[in-house]
Amino acid sequence: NGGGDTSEEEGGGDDTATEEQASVPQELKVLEASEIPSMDSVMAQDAVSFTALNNAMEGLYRLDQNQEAIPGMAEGSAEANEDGTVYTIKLREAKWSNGDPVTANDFVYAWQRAIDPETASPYGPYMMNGKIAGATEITEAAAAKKDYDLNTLGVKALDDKTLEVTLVKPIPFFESLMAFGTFYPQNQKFVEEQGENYAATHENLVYNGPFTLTNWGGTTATEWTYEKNADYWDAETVKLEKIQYNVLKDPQASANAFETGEADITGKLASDIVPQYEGDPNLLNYLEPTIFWIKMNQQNEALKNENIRRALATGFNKQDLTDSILNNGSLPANYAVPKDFVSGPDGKDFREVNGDFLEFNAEEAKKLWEQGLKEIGKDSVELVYLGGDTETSKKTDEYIRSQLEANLPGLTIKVESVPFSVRLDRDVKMDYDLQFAGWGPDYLDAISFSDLWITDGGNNKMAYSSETYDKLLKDSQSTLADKPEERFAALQEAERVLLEDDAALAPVYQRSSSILISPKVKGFTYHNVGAEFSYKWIEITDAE
Amino acid sequence: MVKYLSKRIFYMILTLALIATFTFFLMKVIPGTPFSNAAKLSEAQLTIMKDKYGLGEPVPVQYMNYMVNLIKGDLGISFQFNNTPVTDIIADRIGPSAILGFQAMFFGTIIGIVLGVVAALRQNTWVDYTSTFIAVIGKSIPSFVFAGLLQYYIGVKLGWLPVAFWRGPEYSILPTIALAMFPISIAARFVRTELIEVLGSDYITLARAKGASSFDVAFKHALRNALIPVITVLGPLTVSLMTGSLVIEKIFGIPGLGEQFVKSINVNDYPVIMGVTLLFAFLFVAIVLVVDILYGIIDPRIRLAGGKE
Amino acid sequence: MTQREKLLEIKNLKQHFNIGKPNEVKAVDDISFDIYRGETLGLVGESGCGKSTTGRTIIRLYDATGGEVLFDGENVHGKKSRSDLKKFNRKMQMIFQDPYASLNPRMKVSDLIAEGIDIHGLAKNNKERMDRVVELLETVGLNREHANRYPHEFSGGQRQRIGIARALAVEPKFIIADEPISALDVSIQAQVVNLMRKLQKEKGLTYLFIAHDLSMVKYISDRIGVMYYGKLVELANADELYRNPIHPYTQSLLSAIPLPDPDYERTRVRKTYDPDQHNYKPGEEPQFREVKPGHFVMCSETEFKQYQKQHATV
Amino acid sequence: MTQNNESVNKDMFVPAKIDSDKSEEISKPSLSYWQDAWLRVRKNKAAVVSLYLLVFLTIMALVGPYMSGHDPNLGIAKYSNLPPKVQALENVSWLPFDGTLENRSGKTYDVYETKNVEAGTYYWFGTDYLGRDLFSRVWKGTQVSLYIAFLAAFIDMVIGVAYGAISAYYGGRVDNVLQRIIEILVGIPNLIVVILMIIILDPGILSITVALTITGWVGMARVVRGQVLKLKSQEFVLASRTLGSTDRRIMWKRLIPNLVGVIIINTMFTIPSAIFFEAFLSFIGLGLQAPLASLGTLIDDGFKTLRLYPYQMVYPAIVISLIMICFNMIADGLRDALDPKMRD
Amino acid sequence: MEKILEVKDLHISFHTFAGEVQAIRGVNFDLYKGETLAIVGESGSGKSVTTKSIMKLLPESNSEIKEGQILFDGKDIAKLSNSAMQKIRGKDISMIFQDPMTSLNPTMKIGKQIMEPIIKHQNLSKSAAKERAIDLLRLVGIPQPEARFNQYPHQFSGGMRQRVVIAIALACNPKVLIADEPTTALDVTIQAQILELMKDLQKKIDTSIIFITHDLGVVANVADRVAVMYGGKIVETGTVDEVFYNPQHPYTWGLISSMPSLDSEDSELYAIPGTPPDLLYPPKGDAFAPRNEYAMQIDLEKQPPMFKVSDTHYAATWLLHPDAPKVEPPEAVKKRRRKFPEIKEGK
Ligand SMILES: Nc1ncnc2c1ncn2[C@@H]1O[C@H](COP(=O)(O)OP(=O)(O)OP(=O)(O)O)[C@@H](O)[C@H]1O
Ligand SMILES: Nc1ncnc2c1ncn2[C@@H]1O[C@H](COP(=O)(O)OP(=O)(O)OP(=O)(O)O)[C@@H](O)[C@H]1O
Ligand SMILES: [Mg+2]
Ligand SMILES: [Mg+2]
Repeated sequence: NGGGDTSEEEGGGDDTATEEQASVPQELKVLEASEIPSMDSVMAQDAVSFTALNNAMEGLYRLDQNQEAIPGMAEGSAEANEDGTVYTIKLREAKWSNGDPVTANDFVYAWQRAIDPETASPYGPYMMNGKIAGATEITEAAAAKKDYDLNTLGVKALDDKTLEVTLVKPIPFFESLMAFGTFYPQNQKFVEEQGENYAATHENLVYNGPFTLTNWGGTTATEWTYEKNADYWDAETVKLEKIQYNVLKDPQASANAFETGEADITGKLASDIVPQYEGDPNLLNYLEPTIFWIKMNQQNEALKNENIRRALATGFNKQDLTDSILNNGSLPANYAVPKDFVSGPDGKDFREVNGDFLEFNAEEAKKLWEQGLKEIGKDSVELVYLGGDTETSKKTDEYIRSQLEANLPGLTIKVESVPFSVRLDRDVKMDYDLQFAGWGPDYLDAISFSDLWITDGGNNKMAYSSETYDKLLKDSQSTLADKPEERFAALQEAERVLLEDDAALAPVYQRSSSILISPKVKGFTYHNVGAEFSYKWIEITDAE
Repeated sequence: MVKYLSKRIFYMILTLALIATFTFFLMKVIPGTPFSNAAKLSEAQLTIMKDKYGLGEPVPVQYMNYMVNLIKGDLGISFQFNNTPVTDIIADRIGPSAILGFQAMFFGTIIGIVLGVVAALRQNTWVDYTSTFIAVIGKSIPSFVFAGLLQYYIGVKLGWLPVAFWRGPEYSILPTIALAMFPISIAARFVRTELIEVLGSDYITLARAKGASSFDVAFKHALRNALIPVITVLGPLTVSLMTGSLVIEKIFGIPGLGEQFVKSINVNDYPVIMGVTLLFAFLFVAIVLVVDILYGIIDPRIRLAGGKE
Repeated sequence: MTQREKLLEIKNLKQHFNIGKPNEVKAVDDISFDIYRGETLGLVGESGCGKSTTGRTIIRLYDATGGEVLFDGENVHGKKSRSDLKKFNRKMQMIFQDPYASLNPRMKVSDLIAEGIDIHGLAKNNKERMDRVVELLETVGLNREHANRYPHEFSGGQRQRIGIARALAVEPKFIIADEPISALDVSIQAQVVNLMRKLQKEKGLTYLFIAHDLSMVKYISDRIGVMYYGKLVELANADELYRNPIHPYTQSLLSAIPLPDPDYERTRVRKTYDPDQHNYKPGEEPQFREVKPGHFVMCSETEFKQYQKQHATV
Repeated sequence: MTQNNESVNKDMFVPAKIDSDKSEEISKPSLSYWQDAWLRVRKNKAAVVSLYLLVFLTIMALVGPYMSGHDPNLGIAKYSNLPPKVQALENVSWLPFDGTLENRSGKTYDVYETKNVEAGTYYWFGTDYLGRDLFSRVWKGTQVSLYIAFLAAFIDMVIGVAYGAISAYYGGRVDNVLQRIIEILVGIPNLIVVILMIIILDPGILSITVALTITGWVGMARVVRGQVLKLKSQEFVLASRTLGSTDRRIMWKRLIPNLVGVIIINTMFTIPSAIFFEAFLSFIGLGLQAPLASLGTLIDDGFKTLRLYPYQMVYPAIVISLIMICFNMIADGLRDALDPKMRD
Repeated sequence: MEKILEVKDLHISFHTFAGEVQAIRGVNFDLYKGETLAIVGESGSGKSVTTKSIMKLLPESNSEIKEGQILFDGKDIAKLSNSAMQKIRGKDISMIFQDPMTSLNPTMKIGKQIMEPIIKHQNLSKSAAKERAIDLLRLVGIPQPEARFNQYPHQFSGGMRQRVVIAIALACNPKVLIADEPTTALDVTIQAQILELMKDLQKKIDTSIIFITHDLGVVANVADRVAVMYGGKIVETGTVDEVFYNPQHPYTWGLISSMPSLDSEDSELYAIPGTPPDLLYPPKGDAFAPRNEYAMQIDLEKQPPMFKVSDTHYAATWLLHPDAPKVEPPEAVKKRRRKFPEIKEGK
């Protein structure tokens, strides 16, 4: 299709668009796997919402195609004080879609809203506590039913265009943290005007991002549209005129819809579907910084034993799992901090430096196992393996079970596949022996993984406790915060302690995601943290 | 009649209240929290969240609050879709489900009845066996398989009909077919059984003795009398189809209630689960009443107790 | 006749169904009569007039709405213990109308007949039980060979005889036969009637014989009661009733019976009955009165006088 | 009407001896209810074939998992997703048993070769994503499906029959209350109850069975209730009462035996529903726990890769359909055979 | 007299689970214009099967006319196609069934049920058909026919329903009316009304009636001629007087003497012993032989042919064979026979 009318599409652009390029309608059809649960940046808590927000709104910074933070509402880099706890950011001239300017106060307002216990934002406190000054205190005061003052939160508008952020401790990844949806600004006047209705539909929103929602019926809508935001400060870069979204939850159905041309981009494909498209030019495969591992609950007698843990962690063939069973580009994981996620000050990937731990070795594992059994004085062990109820999880669980049982004689594993919420519940109660779980980071720093395993950490929940590990983590967040090399080394050492010394965790694989994307779409961008995709740089070409 | 109806409605309300109570306490027993990222929340924050959604109070108080709100017609607010009232969610979603369910029911029943009638008229011939075969296949192959096959072959391979979404009548054809398999097989089986029985009765012989043709005998005389047990089964089935089939809705990307319901269960969105359950229960008891009234319409002998001519 | 001993006295018996509901039925409405030891009392009337209900209420299948039933002077409708009831169940038995529905299709004939024996523990061991079954089978003209068969293998007449054998198993004094022959073929009716008469003679049984085939009732009964809409309208000696029916309903009923006699049929005239023809004045309650010795009629005072006058001469 | 005067032997006109005992004789051989029903069922070809097929499937469910020599639960990951290959039949080109697949460009290739499968290894129904033998798994799954079906049907029969019988026999208020309870049970979506069951009990066969049982018996209870209502005023029940039978005796010894036909027929219909229900649970992820497989889970798994490896779904689907058809046909046959109206 | 229907050597079998039931084993009879032929006989003797075969209403799946013809209007009904038969049913031949409670469609208004054959066979308009239907209701003595027209069967009493069934049967002035035990389910008083009604209507439209019953009283009341059936055959046929006052077949004797008459005294009733034959295993000789106290050796060997008693009177019993010994019929029969000459005279 296409046709002749070329007049308006690229009007006012300084580009060198040829006749042909302009004749390709800059429209995109995208499949999403879920409705948008929230367009209120303060209330958002899931990838779909953050992705939607990322394309309609903008925070101080934005992640680019290389996962680097680049200025958004901020004008240039943030200025830190000498101990790295106070940042001053200059804002650029930018407008909300209703014409109001974006001011420093918009940030203060949004952040205060996010931390306000009245709002009960799920992500606000999570993202701010322990990072932004005053956040933890507010949450704790509220939980204890005490008074609190939102103005104690470490964010101030020095003037309309200058924002000051006070941190609890230095944060080396400050700019990329600011790209996260929870830290977006909100137009106070508009939000207050709308009250309860704020973000109820596309009409109850104002936008400062590359696109505006033009047809979104609310959280239950299964179709919505983005249109280019002419008021966006960087509108020049934005080529796409329109993005049409549809919700399709069944992965096979998404693939079918893609094949009939109902969509140019699908959501993430289920691993079952990926092999169908092996070698297909439409298939885009990229490694995510999400690792799946088996948590070993050390409250269990047997799992207290290091040899047993090590035997379990090395007793199954990860390569076969990713190659034959998942078969979707995922990588066997012999680590606890993902590949292609963060790199050190020298530009080398975390993985490249730290290498592999706990590699599969059936014979060694068997020896360790027998050794371990001797140590605990048993000749057989039965473990409850808590797994998810998704297809991939079930396959993996089943594979691991059969591998471990075959390689470690005397081991019986009882797999229990439960829905996610149940698994979380049992995780919190530590009601499991082994648990297949995964983790995706919320900000670009190794610590978003390392942090998980500190003693009594909110996500530890497997009774792992190591003084060395705790100290390394503490140092990296305080004394070493402004010493990138040493900090990096400390985090790597922490991983080594966790895996090599303590065999506390049995990593399984690092997930690769796949989507189907039409070759005519150029400039498609995916992200490792926060929002999944950016459409800002997309351009439709007529390459078929 | 009025007396009968008011009595029935009283029982309906009672049943609904009991179901509401029962489901409410069920929700309390189900493990897990409605906060989808509970793993990331600190104790302090969880406390705040629970307070905000009234989950911090003792269960009996929560129950009383819920029931009071229920009487006011307020079903609460969803957890997964923040700030969206459950009534809005249901109102948004019931439409496509109801349309699909109705179409599937309507066409499915008609086709099923025809199959059943034909089978009964040609009992124990190949016609009968074919009809039985279709009916049984319709019942034994899970609907997701049908849906998947239809989508792939008719939608993708042949390109005759859209593969998914909900944008117009033609989008409802494939899901309707997939969904109709069940009513087809149920109706066909029941009609066949009942019709065989009815065809053996005296008044059918008399109708034939009057010179009525086989068609008249089957459709004018017999069918109506065979319908009572059929509607007894199809009534409640209508409710479950119209309140949404999760499988079909998921595969065809239809913004319906069934899929929503299952998702709500998975994420412990109590208010939505309760709301949909009550809607289902309400429709169910209502349809039972409707079916009872239909009995009287189909068969004048069955008069509502206490009802006057 | 008067010195005959009363076995059963039915006093003001009432049986209403669905009391208080719009569809209330007064199936039996205040009837009183006696049954003498060793006699057969016939009960006739049109369908739905309450004959079966009367029988079933007497045997306590229904709890009476009102009135009492004295069996050997003892009220069987008072509250009673289980053992009393059991005793009563042995004295009074029932034969049912439908020989198909009254025998449990899943039971062997021997078990059917022995049901009463089992319940009341009348046989010490299996052999005694079987002997008794065979004896009963022979009493009703069947034989040992039939004991192991199932009801569906028998013809209607045979089944009805099995029903009789079942009733006889507990050696009752009184049997209520609710249309025992109306579902049977003409050629087989006689078998059953003859059997019943034979048993009555041999065992001194008393029958309440319910039917609507009037010629058969007349043949078997000593006295006959005529029911109409829950009420007993006439009661008299069988011959007397046929010769001198007094109540207009009885007259109508008798005139409607076709007889197997073409010649007679060509001349039979039918009388019709209209309940309004009595023209009862308000407050004029018809009552059951003895118009002639042993001949009772439901009538008002005026009618009573008139009937007495009419029939005194006969 | 011609006067027939053909000559007949005069000797024949002597009174015949008619044995009066014989006139009561029953010429038919004595058949119990079940013998009779069996005779009738046997006349119904579809039912008989179904019965044999079902017996065959049941036997296969028992011995099938051991026939191929591959463990149903142990897979070789490298051998995942192999297509079917059968000795001898592999050379018949039009049969799908030669171990080949078509790749995206439409070229057939021998998967066994590409995956370096040891020569002489045959997977009759192919393998699944874990490299497990589908033949063994299908029969193992049949085992589980049949087990679930029968167990569910059994409990359904026990509860449903008792519930329906009590409700109808005692009638009045008892009936009213019991019927209300049914209404409530049906009014709560199955899914909720099932999820709760599976959460409270350990997931697996038992909890599925219990979940099924919670509402599965409602249909049976309704049918039994209807029948008892009809039967309880039958004269044979009255006869039993006049003989002094207790209620309990009447209910269990007199009424229930008369319902056997209806109960069996209904059970035959319950069984496919149970199998289906389990498949449905598998689909929404509440079914059996690995490595147990039922036909439902196999179809579910196979369906996901239908386009790549159609055989993974086809075989279990064929078996489940066969089971369903068989039960339905048998139920039909039984209904015709046990229906009192069809008797002579 | 004009023959309207002729049944010749009819043999009908049913194929059942247990085997072949030879329900009709050679039935012959004629029906004349305007007469009433009563068929009596015991349950299972084949009365209904015979008449249903005339209507071609036997279940197609398991019944088979093995031999014989049913001639109506010169056509053999046994060979007619279904659609041809649909034109005859309800128009030329119509039928009334035993149970008025079940023979009307409970979900259809009375009026519609009567109009159906009228519209189908007489091509009347709806309103004309309605008028005719109301006339018919009036004809069969239903008060307020206009109001009743729109009611459902359950609002009618048994007697009234049977009147409606009669109205339906007579809607097209059929040449033959088959009444299969039309009064068995009714009370004597109502039975009497229905019988009177039928006789009345027969006079008006001059139809021939086949009247099935096993009540000899009813036969005596309605019949011109009588056919007695036993074991799938007609064993005796004659005018009503001949059969009632001069019966020849021992089965007829049994039937007649097992009825108590109102003036019969206390003696024991005559009872035919035994049970009817099982037509799955039809006997070789006379089907009645095993229950016949007059049975001769030949009865066990050979089926008796129809012996002529008079021009109108035939009976199938070897007792009528010239070689047969003379036997004494039961007392009740002898009593009747004594009346016979006098009745013949009176005629
Ligand atoms: N259990 C019951 N509940 C309600 N009404 C009943 C019940 N049993 C009988 N009746 C009604 O009581 C009346 C008398 O019935 P009953 O059976 O005693 O009549 P009947 O004289 O025996 O009639 P039939 O000759 O048809 O057997 C009828 O109107 C019947 O409908
Ligand atoms: N549809 C059928 N299938 C099998 N056998 C049948 C069928 N209809 C009738 N018969 C058999 O044919 C024989 C004659 O039956 P028919 O109904 O004519 O008897 P009938 O004389 O009308 O008896 P009744 O007085 O009981 O009505 C019986 O033995 C019966 O079992
Ligand atoms: Mg009665
Ligand atoms: Mg008949």
